Amino acid sequence: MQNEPTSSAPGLAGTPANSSFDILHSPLGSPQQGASVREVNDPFHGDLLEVSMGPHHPSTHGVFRMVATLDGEIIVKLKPVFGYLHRNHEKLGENTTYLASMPYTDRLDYLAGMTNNWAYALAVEKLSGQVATERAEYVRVIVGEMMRIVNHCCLVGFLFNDLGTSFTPLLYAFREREKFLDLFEELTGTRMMYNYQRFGGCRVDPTPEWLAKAKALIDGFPRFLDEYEQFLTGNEIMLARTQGVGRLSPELAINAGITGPVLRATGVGYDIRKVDGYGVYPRFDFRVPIGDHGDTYDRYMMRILEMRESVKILQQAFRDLPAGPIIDPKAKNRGLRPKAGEAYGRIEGPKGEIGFYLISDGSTNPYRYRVRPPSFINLTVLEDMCLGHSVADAVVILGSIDIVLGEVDR
Amino acid sequence: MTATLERLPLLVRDWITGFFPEPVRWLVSGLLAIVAILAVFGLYFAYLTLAERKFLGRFQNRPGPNRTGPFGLLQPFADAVKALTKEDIVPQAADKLLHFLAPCLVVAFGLISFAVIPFGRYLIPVDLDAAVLYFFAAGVSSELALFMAGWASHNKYSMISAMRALAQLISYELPLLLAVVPVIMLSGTLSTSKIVVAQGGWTFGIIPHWNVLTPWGFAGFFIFMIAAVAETNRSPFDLPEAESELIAGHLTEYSGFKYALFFMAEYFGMSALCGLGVTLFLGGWQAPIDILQVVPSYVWFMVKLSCVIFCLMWVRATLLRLRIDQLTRLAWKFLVPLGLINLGNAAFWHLSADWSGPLQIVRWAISAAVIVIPFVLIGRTLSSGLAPRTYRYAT
Amino acid sequence: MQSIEQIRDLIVARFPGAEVTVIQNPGPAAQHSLLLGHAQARDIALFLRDEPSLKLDFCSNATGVDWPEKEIVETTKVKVAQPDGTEKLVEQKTKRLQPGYLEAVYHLYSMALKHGPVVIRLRTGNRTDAVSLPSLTPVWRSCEFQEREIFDLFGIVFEGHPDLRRILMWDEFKDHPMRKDYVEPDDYEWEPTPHDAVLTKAKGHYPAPGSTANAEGGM
Amino acid sequence: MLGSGIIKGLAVTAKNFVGSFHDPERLPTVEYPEKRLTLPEAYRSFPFLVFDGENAIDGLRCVACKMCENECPPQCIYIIPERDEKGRPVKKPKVFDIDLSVCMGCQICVEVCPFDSIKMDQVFEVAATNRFEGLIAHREMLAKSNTYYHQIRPTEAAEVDTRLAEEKRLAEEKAKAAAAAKAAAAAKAAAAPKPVATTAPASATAPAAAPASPAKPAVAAPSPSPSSSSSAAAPMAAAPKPPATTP
Repeated sequence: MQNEPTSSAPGLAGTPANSSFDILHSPLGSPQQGASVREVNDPFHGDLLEVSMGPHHPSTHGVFRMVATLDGEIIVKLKPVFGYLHRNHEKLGENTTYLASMPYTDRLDYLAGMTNNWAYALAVEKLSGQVATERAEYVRVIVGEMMRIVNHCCLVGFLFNDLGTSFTPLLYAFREREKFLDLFEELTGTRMMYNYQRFGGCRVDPTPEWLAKAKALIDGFPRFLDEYEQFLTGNEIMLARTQGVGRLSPELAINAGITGPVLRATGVGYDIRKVDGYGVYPRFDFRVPIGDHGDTYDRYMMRILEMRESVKILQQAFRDLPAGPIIDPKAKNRGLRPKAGEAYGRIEGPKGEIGFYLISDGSTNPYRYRVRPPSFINLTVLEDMCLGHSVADAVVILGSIDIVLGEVDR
Repeated sequence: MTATLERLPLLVRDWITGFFPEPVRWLVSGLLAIVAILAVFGLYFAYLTLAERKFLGRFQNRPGPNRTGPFGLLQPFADAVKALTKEDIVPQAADKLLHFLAPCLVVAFGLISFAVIPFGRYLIPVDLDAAVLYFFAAGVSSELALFMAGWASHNKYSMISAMRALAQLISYELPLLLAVVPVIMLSGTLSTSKIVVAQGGWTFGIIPHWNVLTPWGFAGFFIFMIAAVAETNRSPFDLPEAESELIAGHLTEYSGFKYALFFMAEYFGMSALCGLGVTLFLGGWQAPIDILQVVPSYVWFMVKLSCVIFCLMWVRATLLRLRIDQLTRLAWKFLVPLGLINLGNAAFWHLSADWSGPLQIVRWAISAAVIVIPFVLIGRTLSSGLAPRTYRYAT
Repeated sequence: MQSIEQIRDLIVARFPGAEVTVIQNPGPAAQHSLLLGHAQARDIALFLRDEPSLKLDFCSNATGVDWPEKEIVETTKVKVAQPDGTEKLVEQKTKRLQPGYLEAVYHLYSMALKHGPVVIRLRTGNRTDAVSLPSLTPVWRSCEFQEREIFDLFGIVFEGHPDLRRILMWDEFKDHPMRKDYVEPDDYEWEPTPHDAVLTKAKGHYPAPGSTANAEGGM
Repeated sequence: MLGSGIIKGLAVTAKNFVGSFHDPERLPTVEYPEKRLTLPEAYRSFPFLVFDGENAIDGLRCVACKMCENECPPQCIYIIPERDEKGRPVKKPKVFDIDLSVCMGCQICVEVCPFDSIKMDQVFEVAATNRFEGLIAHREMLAKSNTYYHQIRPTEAAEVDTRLAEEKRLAEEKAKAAAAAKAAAAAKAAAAPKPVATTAPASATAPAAAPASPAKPAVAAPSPSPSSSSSAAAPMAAAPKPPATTP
C-alpha cells in the first residue's frame, strides 16, 4: 500500500491526491482536466480491481452506484453513477400547477420534506410577490429546525451504521426521530410527506397543545444528545475511523459549490440562515459551528453541534411565537398565475443549500421548475475525498456527505 | 446426590454402551460424545442465535423476535425451516466444488475444536496431552475455509473478504497464542483438563484460584478475548463479513442452507474459543465459591461460557468496525508487544511463587505495573493524534 | 453589492467589446441577469470569480432552460398606396418566427463577501445544431455535475467540460427529456389508472392485451 | 487512556439494556396488530366522499365539478358526471374512482373542494392482492357517512357542519328574498332541490351562496379555537368559484 498517504500518523491521511483540485489553477481551456487528470498513474504492484459498489449495496443509501477502481483496498479512482431513481421531477413540476408541485417536493429529500416545502414556498413567494405572515414565518422556523434535527438524527445513525455498528446508534437516533415524526403527524397528518407549507403561510395552525408538546420534546432533546455523544463520540475506534478520513480543503469546497455541514466542516462559515437572513432568522440568536479539518469526524460533529444550535433556535421560537393568522388571507395558492419573470429562492436545508429556480410565463404552471439539490452537488467532491482511502472509508465518506437519492436523482 | 449428578453423563454413556459388546464400546462411546456435542451445541447454537437477537434488541431498545412461539422461542426452528426451503444458488462462474466444500469444512473445523474442551469434571471428549495445540490447529483451518468460500464465489467482494480473512488470521493467531503461552507455562501442561485442575482451590473458600485473577492472567485473558473476537470474525472485527462495506463478504454468494452453515460455524467457533478462554482463564468447570460445588461442574462451564458470550454480544451492540489497516496495526503494534511483555510477566510470577508475606504485595504490584504501564504507553502511541476536538463558531 | 448594470460596466471595462447584455426580470423577485456572449464567457466568468469587489466564488445553481421557436404576431400600420393615389393606413399582421434557443443559467454567490445572487445566462444559437456553449466547469467545479445534467436533459454541449456524459438518463438514451417538445414514449410500464389519457396510450402500445378487461374494470 | 471511550460506550448500551426492561422510554416498540396507537385527528391516508343521510349514493355531497380531478397532482381521480335522460348533467358523479396505488395522500383534493364533499380518511390498511382491481376505489367504496366523518375528525367535521348550515341558511334566505321578488321564479327555485338529503348544500344554490359567506374557515385545518378561525382563513377555498365543468 505504498501509495496510501497515511504514512505520517496512524489513521491520519493528508489531503488526498485530489488532482482535480488543479482545475482551480490550471490554464483555462486545457483538455487535461477533470477525469483525464485523475487517471491512474503507475500501479506497479499488481492489477487494479474495478468494483461496482451499488446500485444494490447496503451502504449507498439508496440506488446509488460508485464505480471504484481499487489497488488492493485503496481507491485510485471512483466514479459516481446516478439516475436509478430518476423520475424527471422537474418535468413533473412543469406540467403541474404551482400548488400541485408542493406535495412532490416532499419526495425530493424524503428525510427532510419540510425544508423542501419551505424552499419551494419561498421561491414561489419570491416569484409571485407574496409574503408569509409573521406567525407562519415562526412556525416555519419551528418545523424547519425540527426537520433539521430529524435529518441529522438520521444522518448520524446511518453514519454509524456505515462505520459498522450493529444498528444500535441508528436505533437510538431513530427512537428520538420517531418522537418528532409523531409531532409532525399530529400537525400535518403524515409522518414524512407533509405538504405543509403554502405560498403566504402554512396550511395548518399548530394548536397550543401541540406547541407545548413540541417544547417539552425540545427541552428534553439535549439530554439525548449528551447520551449519544457519550456513547460514541469519544470512542477510540470512531476517532480512528473518522479523523483524517476524507479531508476536503475549503478552497475546493467553495469552488465545487459544497454547502451545508460538509462545507462548514472545512472551516467556511457560510450558513444561508445567516447570510440571506430569510424568514425571521435574523431575530434568533444562534451560532454556526465550523470545523478545522474538513474530515469525516468534523462533518459528524457539525451535525451534532447544529442539532444543539437548532434546539436553541427552537426554544427562542417557542418563546417568541406571535399570534395572528397562519396564512395570509389574501394569499393565492390555487390557480396561482404569477407575473412573467423568474426567481431563485434558497434556504439552508439540513443537507445544504436547497434552492428552487422558477420561471413563470404567466400561466398556472411554471415554465421552468428547477431544483438545486444539495446532496447532488455535494457529491461532486466524492471522488476527491475518497482517493487514497480504502473501500471501508469510501462508504463512511459517502455516509458523511449525507445524500438522499430522491434528491440526487430527482 | 451431587456426585450422581456430576457423573450423570457418564452413567448415561455407560448405560448405552452396555448394550454393545466389549470390543466396540470405545467406538460407541466416541460416537456418543460426537452425538452429544452435536445435539447440545446444535441446540445451544440455535438458542444462541435467538439470545443474540433478543439481547441485541434489548440493547437497541426493541424487544427482538417474539412472534414465533412464546417469547419467540420457536424462532430458531422457523429460521432453520426457512434456510432449508430457500433456493440454493450457486453462481455460474463459481468454483462449484470449493463453493460446496467451504461451508461443510467451516462447520467441521468449528466442531472438531470441541473435542478437547473439558465441559465438566468428567466430561472431556478426548483428553489429549497436546490439547491446546490441537485446538489452535483446528481453529486456523476454519479461517482457511472462509478463504475458500471467498475464493470459490468468484465475486469481487468475496475476494476482498477472503484476503481480509487471511490477513486477520495471520495477525491474530499470534496474540492468541501469546496470550495462551503464560497459562501453559504456569500450569506446566498443554492438556486442557490438567489446566483446569491446576486452577482448582479457593482462598478462604471464596476467592477461586483462576488464572484471570492474577495480573498476568487478566492481561492474558484480555488479549485472548480481543484476539478471539477477531478470530471468530465478530464485531468489531467482522471485517471479512463487513456488511456495510463488502455487503456480506464471503457470504455474498451463499444462500439457503449453506448460508446457515456459515452462520452455524460462526457460533460454533465462538463457543469453542470462548470455551477455551473459560478453560484457560476462568477456571473451566470449577465453581466460583467452595460451597457452590454442589452444582454439577458442567453447569458451571455452560454458565461461564454463556456469560462470556453475552459480553461478546454486548461488545457487538456497542462497537463499530475497525478498518483493515487499523485491525492489523492493533494486532502487531499493540497485542503482540503486550503479549510478549505478559510472557515475561508470567515468568516473573512463576519465579516469585515462593514470595510470601509483605513480599506477596510487592509481587502483585510489580506484576500489575509490568502490564499496566506498557498498556498505557503503547495505547498512547496507538491513538496518538486521535482525540475529541473542540470547535469554533463562525461570527 | 453592485447593481447588475454596474457589474456589466465592470465587465465591459475589463473586456472591451465583450457581449454583455442585461436581461431585466419583470417579476417581483427582480433578479436581473447578464447575458454573456460565447466568445469571452469563460474569461468573464473567471473575472467574476476573482475580481476582488465581486468574488463570486460560489456557483450555486446551474441549469438549462428550453425556449422553443415561437410564432410572434406583430401588428404594424403600414401606409398603402391606394389606386386613387391617396395613401391609407392599413393594419398589417406579420407573422415572425422567433428562433428557439437553449439557455444555460448560472446563479453566482460570493462566500467570501456573502452577497449574491448574480445571474448569468448563456444562449445557444438554435435548438438543433448550434447547441454548444463554453463550459464553466473549469471556473466553478460545482458546474461539473450540473452541466452534465443540462447536457443530459436539454442537450446543450458544453465545450471544455472534462467529462461530458449523460448523468441521469442511461447512456443509450436518445432524446433530451426536459425539452419542451419532448414526446414521452408510450412504452412505459402499463399503469391501469382510471385516467383515460394514460389508458388510451397504454392500449395503443399494447394492442388488446389479455388483461384489458381487468383494466377497464376500473373505468 | 486507550479504551476509556469504549468503556463509556459500553456503559451507555448497558444502561439501555437495563432500561429496556423497565423504562417505556427505552422500549418504545408498539406491537402493532395487537396494540395500536391512537391516530391523531389530523392523520390522513386516502380520500373518501362524505354523504349525508341514509343513502350513500343519493346523499353524496359531491356535485362532480371535477375540481379535485383537475388539481390532483398525480391525476388519480376520475370522474364522470351523471346525466339525466336528456343528457344534461345532474350534479352527481356517475363514476368517481380513485386509484389508491397512484394517490399520494397529499389532500390537495380536500383543499380545493368547495363543497366539503371529499375528505381524508384514516384507514391505512388498504393492502390488496390485486393491484388492478383491488386498489381502485369506486364511488360505492369511497362514500362514507357524515357520522363516520364525525367519528374520525370530530373538530373538523363540526366546523364543516356549522359552515354548511350557515351556507344553507344564507341560501334559503336568499331564495326567500328571491321568492318575494319574483313569485314565479321563486316557485321554481323552491321546487328544484328535491332529492337531496337534509343537510346537503342545495347543489344549485351553493355556488351562488358561497361568496356570500365572507370568512370561510380553512377547509382542512382543524383550527385551534373558533375565535381564530375567522383570521386563519382558508388558503384555497376562500372564494370557491363556480364549478368549472371540463369535459
